[in-house]
Amino acid sequence: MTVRDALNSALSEEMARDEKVFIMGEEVGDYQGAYKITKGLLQKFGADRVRDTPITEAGFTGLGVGAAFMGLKPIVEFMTFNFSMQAIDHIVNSAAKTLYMSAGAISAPIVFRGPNGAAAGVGAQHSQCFAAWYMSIPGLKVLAPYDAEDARGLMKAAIRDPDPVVFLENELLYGQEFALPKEAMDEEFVLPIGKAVVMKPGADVTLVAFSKMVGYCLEAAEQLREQGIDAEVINLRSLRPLDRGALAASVRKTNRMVVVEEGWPQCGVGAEIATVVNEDAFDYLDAPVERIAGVDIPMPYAENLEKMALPTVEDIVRVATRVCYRD
Amino acid sequence: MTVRDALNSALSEEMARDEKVFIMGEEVGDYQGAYKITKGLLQKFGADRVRDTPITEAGFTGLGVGAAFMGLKPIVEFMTFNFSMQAIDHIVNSAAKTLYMSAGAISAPIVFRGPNGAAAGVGAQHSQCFAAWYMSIPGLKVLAPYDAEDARGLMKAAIRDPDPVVFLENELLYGQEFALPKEAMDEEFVLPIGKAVVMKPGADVTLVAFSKMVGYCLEAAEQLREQGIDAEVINLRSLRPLDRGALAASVRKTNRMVVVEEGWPQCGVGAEIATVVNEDAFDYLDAPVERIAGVDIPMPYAENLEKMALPTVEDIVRVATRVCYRD
Amino acid sequence: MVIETPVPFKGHLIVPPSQMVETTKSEIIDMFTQAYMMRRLEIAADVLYKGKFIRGFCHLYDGQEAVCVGMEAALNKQDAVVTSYRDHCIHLGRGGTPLEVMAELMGRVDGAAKGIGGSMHMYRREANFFGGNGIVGAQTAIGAGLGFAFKYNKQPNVAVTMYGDGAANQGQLFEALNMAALWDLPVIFMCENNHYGMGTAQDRSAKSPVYYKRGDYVPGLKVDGMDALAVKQAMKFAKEYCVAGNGPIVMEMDTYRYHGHSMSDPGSTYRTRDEITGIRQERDPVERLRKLITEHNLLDATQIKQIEKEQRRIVDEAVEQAKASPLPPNENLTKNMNTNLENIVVRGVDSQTFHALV
Amino acid sequence: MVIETPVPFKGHLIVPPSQMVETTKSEIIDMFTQAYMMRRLEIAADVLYKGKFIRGFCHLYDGQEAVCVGMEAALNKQDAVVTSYRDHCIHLGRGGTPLEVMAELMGRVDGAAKGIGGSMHMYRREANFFGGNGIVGAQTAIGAGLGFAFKYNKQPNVAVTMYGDGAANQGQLFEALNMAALWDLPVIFMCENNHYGMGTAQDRSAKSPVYYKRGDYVPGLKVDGMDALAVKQAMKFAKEYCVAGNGPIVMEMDTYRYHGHSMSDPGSTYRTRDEITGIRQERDPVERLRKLITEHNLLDATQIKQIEKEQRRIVDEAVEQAKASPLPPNENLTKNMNTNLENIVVRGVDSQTFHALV
Ligand SMILES: Cc1ncc(C[n+]2csc(CCOP(=O)(O)OP(=O)(O)O)c2C)c(N)n1
Ligand SMILES: Cc1ncc(C[n+]2csc(CCOP(=O)(O)OP(=O)(O)O)c2C)c(N)n1
Ligand SMILES: [Mg+2]
Ligand SMILES: [Mg+2]
Repeated sequence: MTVRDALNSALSEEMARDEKVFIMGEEVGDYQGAYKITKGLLQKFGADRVRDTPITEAGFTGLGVGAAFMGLKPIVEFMTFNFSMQAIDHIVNSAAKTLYMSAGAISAPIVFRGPNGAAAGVGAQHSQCFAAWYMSIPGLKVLAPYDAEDARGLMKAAIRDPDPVVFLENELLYGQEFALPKEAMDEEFVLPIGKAVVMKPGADVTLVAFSKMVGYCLEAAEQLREQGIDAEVINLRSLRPLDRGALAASVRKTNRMVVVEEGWPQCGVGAEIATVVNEDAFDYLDAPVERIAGVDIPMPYAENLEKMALPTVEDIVRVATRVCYRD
Repeated sequence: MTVRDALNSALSEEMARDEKVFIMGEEVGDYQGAYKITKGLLQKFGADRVRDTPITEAGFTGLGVGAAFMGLKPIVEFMTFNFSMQAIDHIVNSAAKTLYMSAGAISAPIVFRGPNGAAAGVGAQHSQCFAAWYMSIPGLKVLAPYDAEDARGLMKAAIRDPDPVVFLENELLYGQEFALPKEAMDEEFVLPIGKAVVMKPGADVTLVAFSKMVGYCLEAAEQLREQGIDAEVINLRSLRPLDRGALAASVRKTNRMVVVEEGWPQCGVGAEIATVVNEDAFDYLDAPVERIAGVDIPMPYAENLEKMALPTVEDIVRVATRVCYRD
Repeated sequence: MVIETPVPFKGHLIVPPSQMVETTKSEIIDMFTQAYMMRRLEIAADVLYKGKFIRGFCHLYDGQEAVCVGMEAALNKQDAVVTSYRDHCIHLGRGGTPLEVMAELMGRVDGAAKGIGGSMHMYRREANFFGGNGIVGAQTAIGAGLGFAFKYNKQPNVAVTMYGDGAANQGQLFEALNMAALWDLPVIFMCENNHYGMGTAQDRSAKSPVYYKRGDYVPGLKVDGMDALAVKQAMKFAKEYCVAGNGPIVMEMDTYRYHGHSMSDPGSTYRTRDEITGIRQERDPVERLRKLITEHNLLDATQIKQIEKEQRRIVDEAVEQAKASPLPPNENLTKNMNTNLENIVVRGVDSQTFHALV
Repeated sequence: MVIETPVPFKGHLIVPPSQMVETTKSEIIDMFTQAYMMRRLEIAADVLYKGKFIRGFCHLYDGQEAVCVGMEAALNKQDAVVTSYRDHCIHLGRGGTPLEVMAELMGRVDGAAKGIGGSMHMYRREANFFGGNGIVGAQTAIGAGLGFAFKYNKQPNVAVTMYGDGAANQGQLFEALNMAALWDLPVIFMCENNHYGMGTAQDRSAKSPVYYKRGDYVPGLKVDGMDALAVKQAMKFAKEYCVAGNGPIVMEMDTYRYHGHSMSDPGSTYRTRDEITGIRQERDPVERLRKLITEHNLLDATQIKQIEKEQRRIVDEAVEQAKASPLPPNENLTKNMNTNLENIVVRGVDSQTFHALV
């Protein structure tokens, strides 16, 4: 099943399950979604529950939060998360903080979703990763699926969760096929929020990633195996809450860690993970936690530079080899 | 001299020096600034150069960037940086990225300034620290003054710099008096962007901070001295570019570091600094870099809880003692 | 009884309601009682602030009471309201108590938000009051969402989003208006025009400070916001209009704030004392209601005094109770971080401090 | 010579200019030549995209050429222009070359932004062209700033900010309009109404798709955006209006895009083929100019063919040159990070990789 179909089926099942769930955003209805994630939903659930919006992110995000305050369960699609910057005040100040500020009186069960991070050939304004920004905000939950199983299980978790959830997809994964375990097809298949998953156990070094970079880490692990390095691969799935336990447990075993993300390095996801692992398992570290990140520049358009600007499988292999002192 | 007067005099001198410099924002003119940072400027420079704006942050920030593209040197005041979220797309996508995207053709010499972070008794929506978010953005420069010397020297640097600068002030420091070295009174007194300063040398542990927390670190260093711990205090001044050299040099000497900020921990300034120090000087670390940060919650209003939500001098002393294995 | 409101309504793309307002003796007395109490409450807040019992921001509503009182006379508590940081009296209007307001201002556990929210963040979920919002303009989009939910749930109610003249320039208002109009949402966009946004007079922040027309293609109504009966009449009209499925409406309430913007603003540098005094003398909303009572012989002087005394007592008592109310317990620091606390751990200030969740 | 534009202008709070447009033979021929070239360029881009020479987004302008050509006939290169991602032809209009456009589309070093910007980000600083902007609506506030600078510098020029019908609902447009109007900034807010924002027809995204009136209190003009002469007349009028210190003006250009929104959109699911064909047949801006030439006997058929051939040759040559243009050198990865590079170091993908700055 593709990630696209996994997301689409999860949306469809959850809308069928709960009448309070509706989806809104630019082109989600008639056009079937700019990336076709909402394909067929308008036909199934009608225009009241699949709402095409004007191009007014601040407005429709605030509107979604207001609807959530009233007990509806909106799913707000950002055509890409780059445009969530228009609306970020509502995500942070209206959605994330209100439960706390109101001493528990007003909750905002809302999902903000859409493709996040680098795509291909879309230039500097359309390639930003917002994982670190959102995971810094208390009150939010932040999820980032990698494969079809994640996509289904986390999307269902996000929709059912009573708190505001930022759900970071990846455009380049939408069309990717993944084998789906049978239980993941179940309508009640829900993954836990706040739990990472070990995609491949290993003994020598831990590779940590979320979203598309999980796939790169798995490929890198393959190549490392050929060099006699047994890498463990952790798929974070949830960036907030962060599964510190899983990270510390792994590093206690492997004593080495490489974190990979496509976003910018400064104050990135990698910085946080390197820091929590230092906090939780410093004495087990045989080498500094290495972070691999997008080069610290706006995204260039030219194909050669764009490729250079992002981590590659080779980068992961190279750095992992280095932290294992095999280089 | 107070930080307020330091900022005010720097603004005034730079406006006198360069006719292209103008300031805009809510209440900066007639009202003399919500926090009186722009006091007297309207009278000195007139309404064309001291521009009261409507409450439309996205609009006036975009307008400022457009004016900067044309070669003017706007200073955009956010009444507080909390409201910069309304305009953050222009700061990131219009100001920070355009020089790069345009292959150097279009530059944006603009300063975004205002009080950042926690104030006192203003609740969850008015207490957010944006240091980590902005320092993650390539293309920006991010400065955070602590004392009056910083305020003058960094503000002048920011205005004269040809790049977009985010200038993070602190409301609670505005009224604070600092002795000002004589050279800092000079109209040509400009501090370098990208350089930290050692406020107090020490041998046992490095305390790193920016803005108000520098003062806390200095106080903590006093108290630590009484316990026989000789702390070095680093005032970052510049969050982007970050003075990695100064951090690594200090930790090579002290072998221990505590980073302090009032913002949230996840993907915060502390996470970045802990990570770069691990990257640059892992072998010199005798203990994990400790970060002290605001508690990971929206800011509560009640005085007792607000106090608990933020780092104290005692926290710094306690943690520094711990990393020195003296607890 | 029927009373004629002195100032005619002005309509934009809509025929305004009649100036003849149906009311009752008890409604007028209630309105006076509430408005008087609001006035006393804000004056008490002023005193407490100066006495350092209240910290941070504190935005008082005195001068604008008729808007709240008139609005509530036309709404029920299934209707939804969201407003700005100037929310103390709105909380009362929605059925909150003076103690809730006072204790919140002092950051005490008996406050509307248990001391966590503060002056700008009072809520009353059971009366569909969604706050108190500190971000100028944010409540306009949120308010559209409240109305969206009514429509979605096919509930015959209206959402009111209250914003200032300063807020009326924020872009998201125009975004919200467009969606509300496109989708026929039952939303009243209510501009409380007190003529200043902080120190900025309306015509220095708006090219067109004609707020009831600023919805452009959305009908609008201008109302004397110092006249509670006029506000009631207009709001009744507006609610009927919205609930009938006609979409949103913009209301401009012509009103005034006596105090400065917040406690740090003396409120006298950008306007003349004469201006303030003039309005106090000629348009004060509390006095206006008092005059209605005397003119129509609804109560005699002693009875009015009695009401005033009682309301002062209520406020004074609330102040004392609030002062006696404890600070929130320390463990509330991390309370209500999330609704679903599975796997949630709250980091304290350092790596060894984690807070238990309650 | 004087030519009457067939469609009358519509004014909002302003008396529109005359339909009698002063022009010259050579102006019309130039307009045709440019519009024809733009058309060929976009068709070439379509082919290159399908041939995988261009990647990512690519938003074509064919159908809308008269807007650009007419606008440029009324402006000079001291005037400033900012537009959306649909910027290829605007770059040409500002004096850029077909090679610059083609090479940018292919991410090559001879591109308008040396291959760094891409399809949506072309710039021509020397002609005050500030891009190409990928964020819907952002250019409206930026455009107000360009006008602000003219006023600040007391320069007799105008800034034009071009945005779509979809963008016309973004809140920051209303914020920018208000400031421009308050401060009398010389800004033309030009809505290129091609009737769709991606797959959304104008009346599904706007309650009031009457874009020339959407400035509310700002004067507006509706123009046949398929008629280059009408556009020129209106822009001349608008520039004079703005430069005279009257503040901003809103222009709605009634136009059409033939292609889908971008290359991934077939452009046929939300509108009928008949609609597209009808407009091609009756309102095509290039054909319109050609007809003017023949009707007024400005050139004979061979001469027209000659122009077309020459323009095709220019475009074909640009395509070939662009294909031959190298990718940007690798060291450009970190070029232009900042203007002042003091203390700037660019981190590569890992802790040991730092890039030299150029
Ligand atoms: C987005 C945002 N910008 C700025 C502020 C600071 N601020 C708070 S209230 C205010 C004035 C608002 O005036 P108005 O809307 O007229 O409401 P009033 O205070 O008169 O009730 C300003 C500028 C804010 N809270 N939020
Ligand atoms: C803020 C923002 N939201 C959404 C998008 C995605 N997007 C790009 S173009 C577009 C449609 C714009 O339509 P319109 O303004 O009519 O311009 P046109 O494409 O017709 O020229 C959308 C939704 C974006 N780039 N920026
Ligand atoms: Mg006001
Ligand atoms: Mg369009």
